[in-house]
Amino acid sequence: MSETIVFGLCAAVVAGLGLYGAIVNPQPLRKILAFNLLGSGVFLFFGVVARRGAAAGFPGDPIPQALVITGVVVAFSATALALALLLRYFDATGSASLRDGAASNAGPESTDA
Amino acid sequence: MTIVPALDLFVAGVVLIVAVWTVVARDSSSAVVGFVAYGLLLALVWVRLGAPDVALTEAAIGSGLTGALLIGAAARLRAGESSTSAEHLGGVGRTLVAALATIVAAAIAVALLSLPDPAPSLAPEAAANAGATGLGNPITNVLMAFRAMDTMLEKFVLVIALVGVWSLAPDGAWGGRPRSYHRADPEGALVFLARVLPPLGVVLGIYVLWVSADHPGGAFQGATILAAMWLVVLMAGLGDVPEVGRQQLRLMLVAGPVVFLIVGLGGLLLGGAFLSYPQDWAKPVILAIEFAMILTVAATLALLVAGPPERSAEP
Amino acid sequence: MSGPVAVLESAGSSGALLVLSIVVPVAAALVAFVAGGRRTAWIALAALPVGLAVAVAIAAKVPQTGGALVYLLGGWAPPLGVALRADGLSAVMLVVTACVVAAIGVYARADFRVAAGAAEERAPFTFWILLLGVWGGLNTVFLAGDLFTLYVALEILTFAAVPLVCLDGRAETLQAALRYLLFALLGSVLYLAGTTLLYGAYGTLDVVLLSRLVTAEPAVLVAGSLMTVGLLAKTALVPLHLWLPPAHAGAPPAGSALLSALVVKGSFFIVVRLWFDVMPGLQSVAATQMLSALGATAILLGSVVALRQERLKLLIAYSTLAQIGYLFLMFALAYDAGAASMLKGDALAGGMLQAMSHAAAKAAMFMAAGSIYTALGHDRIAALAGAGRRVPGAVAAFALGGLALVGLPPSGAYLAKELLLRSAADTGQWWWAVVIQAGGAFTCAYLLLVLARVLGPVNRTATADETTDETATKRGRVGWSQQAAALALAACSLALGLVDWSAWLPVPPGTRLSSSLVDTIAAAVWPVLAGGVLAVLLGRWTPPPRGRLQQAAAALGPLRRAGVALGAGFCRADAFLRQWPVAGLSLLALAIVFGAALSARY
Amino acid sequence: MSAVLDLVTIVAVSAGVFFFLAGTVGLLRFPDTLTRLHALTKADNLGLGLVALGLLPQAGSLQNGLKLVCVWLLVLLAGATVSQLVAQAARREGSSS
Repeated sequence: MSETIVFGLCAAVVAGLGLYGAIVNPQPLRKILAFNLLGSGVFLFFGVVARRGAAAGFPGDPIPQALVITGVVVAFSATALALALLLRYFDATGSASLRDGAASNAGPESTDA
Repeated sequence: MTIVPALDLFVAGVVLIVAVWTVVARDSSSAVVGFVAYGLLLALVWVRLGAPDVALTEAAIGSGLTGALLIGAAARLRAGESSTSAEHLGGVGRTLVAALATIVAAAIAVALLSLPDPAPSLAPEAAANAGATGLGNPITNVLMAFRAMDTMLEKFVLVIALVGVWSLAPDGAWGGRPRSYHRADPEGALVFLARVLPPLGVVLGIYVLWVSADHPGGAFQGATILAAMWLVVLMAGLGDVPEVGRQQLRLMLVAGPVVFLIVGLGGLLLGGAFLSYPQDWAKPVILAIEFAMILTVAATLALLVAGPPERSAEP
Repeated sequence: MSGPVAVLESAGSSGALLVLSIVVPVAAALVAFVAGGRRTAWIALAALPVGLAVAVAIAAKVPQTGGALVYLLGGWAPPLGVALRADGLSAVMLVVTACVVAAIGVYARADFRVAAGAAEERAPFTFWILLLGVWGGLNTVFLAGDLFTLYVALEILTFAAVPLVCLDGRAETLQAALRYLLFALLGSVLYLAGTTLLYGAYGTLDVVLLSRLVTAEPAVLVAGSLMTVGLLAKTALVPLHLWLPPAHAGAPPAGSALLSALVVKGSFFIVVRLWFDVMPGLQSVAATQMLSALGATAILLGSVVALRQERLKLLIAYSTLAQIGYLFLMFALAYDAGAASMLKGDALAGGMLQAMSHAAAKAAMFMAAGSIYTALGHDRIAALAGAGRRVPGAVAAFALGGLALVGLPPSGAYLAKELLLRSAADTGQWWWAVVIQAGGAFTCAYLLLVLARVLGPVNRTATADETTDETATKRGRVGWSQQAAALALAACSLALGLVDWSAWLPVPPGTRLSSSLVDTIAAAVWPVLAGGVLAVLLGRWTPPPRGRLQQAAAALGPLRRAGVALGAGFCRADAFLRQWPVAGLSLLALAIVFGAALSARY
Repeated sequence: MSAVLDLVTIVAVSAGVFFFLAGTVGLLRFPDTLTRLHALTKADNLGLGLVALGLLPQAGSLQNGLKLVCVWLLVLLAGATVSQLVAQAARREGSSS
């Protein structure tokens, strides 16, 4: 069962890296990449949990393994939607910056006394 | 036996190095290439974790199709990358994020290591009920029987995501085709590949579906191969992406979930439960659903990669 | 919903209603997708009454079961299979959702109609399918008894909600949608990480089975904090709200109504499931007080920033921020320190009632704001005068929805406030009573600020501005059906307090408007007065040019300046918190602090 | 007999790994795209071929052996095509700048 410890730790580090990248990287593309990294780390948790539950002649518990397959497809849909949004935004503005454009919310208080 | 943990450690180490690279690499294209490599290495990890079905999925979707999407996006965004200067975080901020992310990762690691031993598992129950479907692959059993609802809803997720992607089209292009790939050199290597590979790929994709009854494989993995074949043909300029307004295309895109729903409601009407299968017909019914699903999933995945319609329907 | 029988057996044929409630919107979306053209809208509109009928039927059945309606999908019992369950909370949320979706459908018919000659248009086609998608996702959230099915439902909800933000394709809405999607994805991955740990610890993801198994182990504490924080990010509780104001304000009116009224309730509902059903005995004083403190912060920040907005839609979006905070006050009140457990009682009932009345009222207000925008060609609050004459129905809907939100009798929010106050008194937590009352006053403040403009005299200078304003060029006509839809929802929200909820919510029978006439009048008057003071001190308004009021304004000078400075400070704080890295840091920090608070129970 | 087959496997796979290593070193160390491709093809064609050859005796059945050969052939096809495309892209980029 040593592989569950090795890959469990590996998965935790990958998830941490994904979190770091998603927060720190300024480009949206890199955030999407980091989200995929984070997601794959979480899927590995499922893999580790499944492996620990190996029984009845199966190399792993099939329930979490099936959940991962569903999860991978959902994560792919998320990536596709996010990239389509990003590309459309880039085409519209020529910039891929996510800085909040609605700065006027906190703008000058000109109408006040 | 000591060689096996050493191998695990080596694989884990390489996975981590490539993962770090995808986060810290200076330019996005390198990071994306790193991510594709990472996905392939991850497939190895999945094999080591006794999950060949997931390994196939990870390699095909997590690395292959996601990689294709990301590479395409990185290439189109390259022009704007240098001008991106938004929401940068200073050194102190980075250190703080790193510290907090480390704490979260450490907490998760502790939680994973503290899980009970022997681990709770549904494997015995899954094995005991495998006879109900007549399928030998436990994962196909979970996806198509025990947790069929999740699988059906996931098809719906794909449709909704595709509608979302299409919603980003310019108004004038509605009903038209997604971005056309420029015509490749007809004598070129890509066109050659696009002529040779798809027949093989289609056979392989259906094979992967067919064996999934008893062996690793499945509708998703097979569908991904089919989608990839279609994308190769499209990229070589040998075919055109269909117009999103086409009724046949739309039928294909919902065939999977619709057949799933019909079978599910049929189960309900025949006195069983929603998404239950008739006792003796379980295997053929499940294979029928999977066949509808492979078409739907393949078309949806390929169109998700192709993006929103950008040209109007008229040539 | 306890007892093995309720978990393992389907409740006969009526359980199939639960399946229908998910299948109707999903199937309608698929059929509408294939049909295309003008048929898309018709199929969606035809599905609305069917879904509403199913929801009502479920709500009628649930009290007879004595617990929950249960349906085992495919005949497979948990833990191997997945069960659908409808308890009282699910039932009321199903009905409210169906009502709001139906009203939004009626309202959107005019905005998302395919032009006579055209075959199919982008915005109508996608809107109707996404509307059904949101609905299907929400129904699954309310019914699924399995944490992973809930994850898939959450993702359906997110993927259907995000494109609604940028249906018009403007650059700023695209940006808002992208920020929304990316942050929501972070939230769902954290939620998923928690489900893994729970499965690893107990070998099941079924809500009821888990509730019998969970004990305070490291894996469960980590799972609990990750899942909670992930869901909070999707609910946009301050300080995780970076995506909400631009997304909710930028969407088309029908989309805003859907997002603000319903979509955020999906993840909120899962938080409730998690804290009250999955791990009620695992919470601590520290964790519940912290969650409610975040809610209080949200009320304060959202309300003050709402008072500073120039545009109506942004004001309503910030009001949503404040109202989301209100929903989280119940957690501290529902925690019984003696039993060391979350109790399903007055506080939970109050919180859910608040969620329901906010859903109806907020949808009405966004729809009304959309009509006002169409009628005037803009939504600048300073130049809203005259809207009352052009779209009286919409203005009435806005006012009634606002009054319902404030919690004037007999609105649902009033009853909710009573229940929350009662539970604050019972548990001796007077500070939450203060927050609850202040929340009502703040709501009243921004309502008064808007109504004063709408009903006030037409400001000549503002009108002159308006003609030069490019946005004002496109004035449109608003049909009566749009105003009627908004008005009907607002009226529903106002009438929610008249219902005896004891069949569905954990309150003693006969709980409805209980107070005497004097109390009722007092309850109506004082938030209005306090709100007026707050509006004068903190609001964005120009002193009247002449007359006696000017002297009053001058006398208020120093106080007013302090209020303006305070408001500006809050706006800066809000802008700071809404930066991506800051929100990300908050996310991580909250996860850690929640973990610590959950484990610091002994 | 099996000892001989195992020896064949060990020798062929080791040789394959050597070519992979050499190809990877070249990929990392060579100065430009074309020379890197040059290095990579060694790994793809020869390295993988040797690994597949080495694994053939271990395949157990004719079917599995055929699958191994198919894998090798498909990688050859894909590798050759992609190398072509990368080289074309490199040439286009080189001439444009």
